[in-house]
Amino acid sequence: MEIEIISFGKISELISNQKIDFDGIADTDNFKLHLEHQFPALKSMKYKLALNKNIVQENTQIINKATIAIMPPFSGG
Amino acid sequence: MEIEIISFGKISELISNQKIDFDGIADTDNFKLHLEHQFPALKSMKYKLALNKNIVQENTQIINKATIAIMPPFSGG
Amino acid sequence: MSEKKIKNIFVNGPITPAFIADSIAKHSSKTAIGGHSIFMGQVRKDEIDGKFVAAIEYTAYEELSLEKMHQIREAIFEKYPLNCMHIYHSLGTVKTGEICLFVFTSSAHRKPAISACSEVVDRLKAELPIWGKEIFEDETHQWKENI
Amino acid sequence: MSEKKIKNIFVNGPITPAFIADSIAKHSSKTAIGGHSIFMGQVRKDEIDGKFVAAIEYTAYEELSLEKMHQIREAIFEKYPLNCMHIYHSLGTVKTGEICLFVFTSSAHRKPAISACSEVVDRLKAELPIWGKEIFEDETHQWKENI
Repeated sequence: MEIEIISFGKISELISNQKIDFDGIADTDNFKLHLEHQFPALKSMKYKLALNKNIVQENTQIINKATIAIMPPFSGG
Repeated sequence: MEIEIISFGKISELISNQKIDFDGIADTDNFKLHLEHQFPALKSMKYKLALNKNIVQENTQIINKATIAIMPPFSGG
Repeated sequence: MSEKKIKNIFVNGPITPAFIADSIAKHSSKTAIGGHSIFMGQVRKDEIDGKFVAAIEYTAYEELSLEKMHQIREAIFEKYPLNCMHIYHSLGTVKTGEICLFVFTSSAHRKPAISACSEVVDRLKAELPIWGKEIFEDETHQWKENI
Repeated sequence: MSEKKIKNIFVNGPITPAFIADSIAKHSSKTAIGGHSIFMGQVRKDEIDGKFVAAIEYTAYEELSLEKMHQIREAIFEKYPLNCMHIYHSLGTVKTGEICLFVFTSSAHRKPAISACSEVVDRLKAELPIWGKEIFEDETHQWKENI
């Protein structure tokens, strides 16, 4: 399964945009576990995910070729 | 007793600016009675007075050489 | 009455976009400001009994207006942490589509500027002795009334 | 999703007073409008641990921002009787004293324009995936957080 990761703001300094290829990541909760395991600094940061340009409000299934954005709190305006 | 009358807005079409000279007008309530007697059309109009640049909120004594403004509802902005 | 000098708010004729831009540009050196709120009144081409408004002609009891505005200004500065407040109102003829009122407030964070701007507009309309005469296209007129 | 076309809101660098003036001037032909409300965000020269902010560098998840903004725009038009709504946000570097956000709403009477403008600013700050990086005078930085 291929997932494209894009990151923004403060988190872009920690995780660069990348394509990852792995199995066993069925949903966004799973993805977060994997991500925080790989980047422990994330655990203490506030962030939201967007799956294919939809902000993730509850655990959502991930399908192949998904794009997942990792977004710290917004600070526009 | 000399009173200077200035009028604004719609009321300026009814009462022109003028100096009047009369006795027996001791206060603003009295002045209104006199005014509405002289200009009966005023009775059906909403207006406020300003005595020497102070908006009249309650009956106020008029002293000689006063300036009284007759002001219909404001419509600035 | 405070000692502060009473500012003039009246301009002859319409308030131009260039004037507003100039006013905005002057604030770029005021680097404590984070938010600006502006209200502009524009003359509407209202239809009344089949006739269209072509312009509004404004007159005011100027001295009393300026004194009232001064009181409002002081009350608003007391109530909100503002960096700046600028107010301009037209006198004379302002055609439909032109701007007759410009209220401009600034503060470090947005909320005081927004609340102050709105409150100034409300109080100005209710408390300043200013009158608008709506001139129709056929040169007849009626006196405007704020709702 | 509505069929309406998604408008761009992003401009590169600061929003200039001349741009704002031009935007205001374009409304003089819209003679049903009686009130305009504007909010402008300006970059503050904040002091943090003895260092001064020199600029904010804005980045955004542009596609998601525009989609969100489109939804907000539709909701606001549904809620208030507006004639116009224009929104611009900077991307890239905006120096202290320069303008990074411009929200402009217009309606026949003042209250809808004022309420809509304020609500758009609140929602935009809370809901649009935009990030500001505060660049200090010594070229270090910190990521801005909206309070």
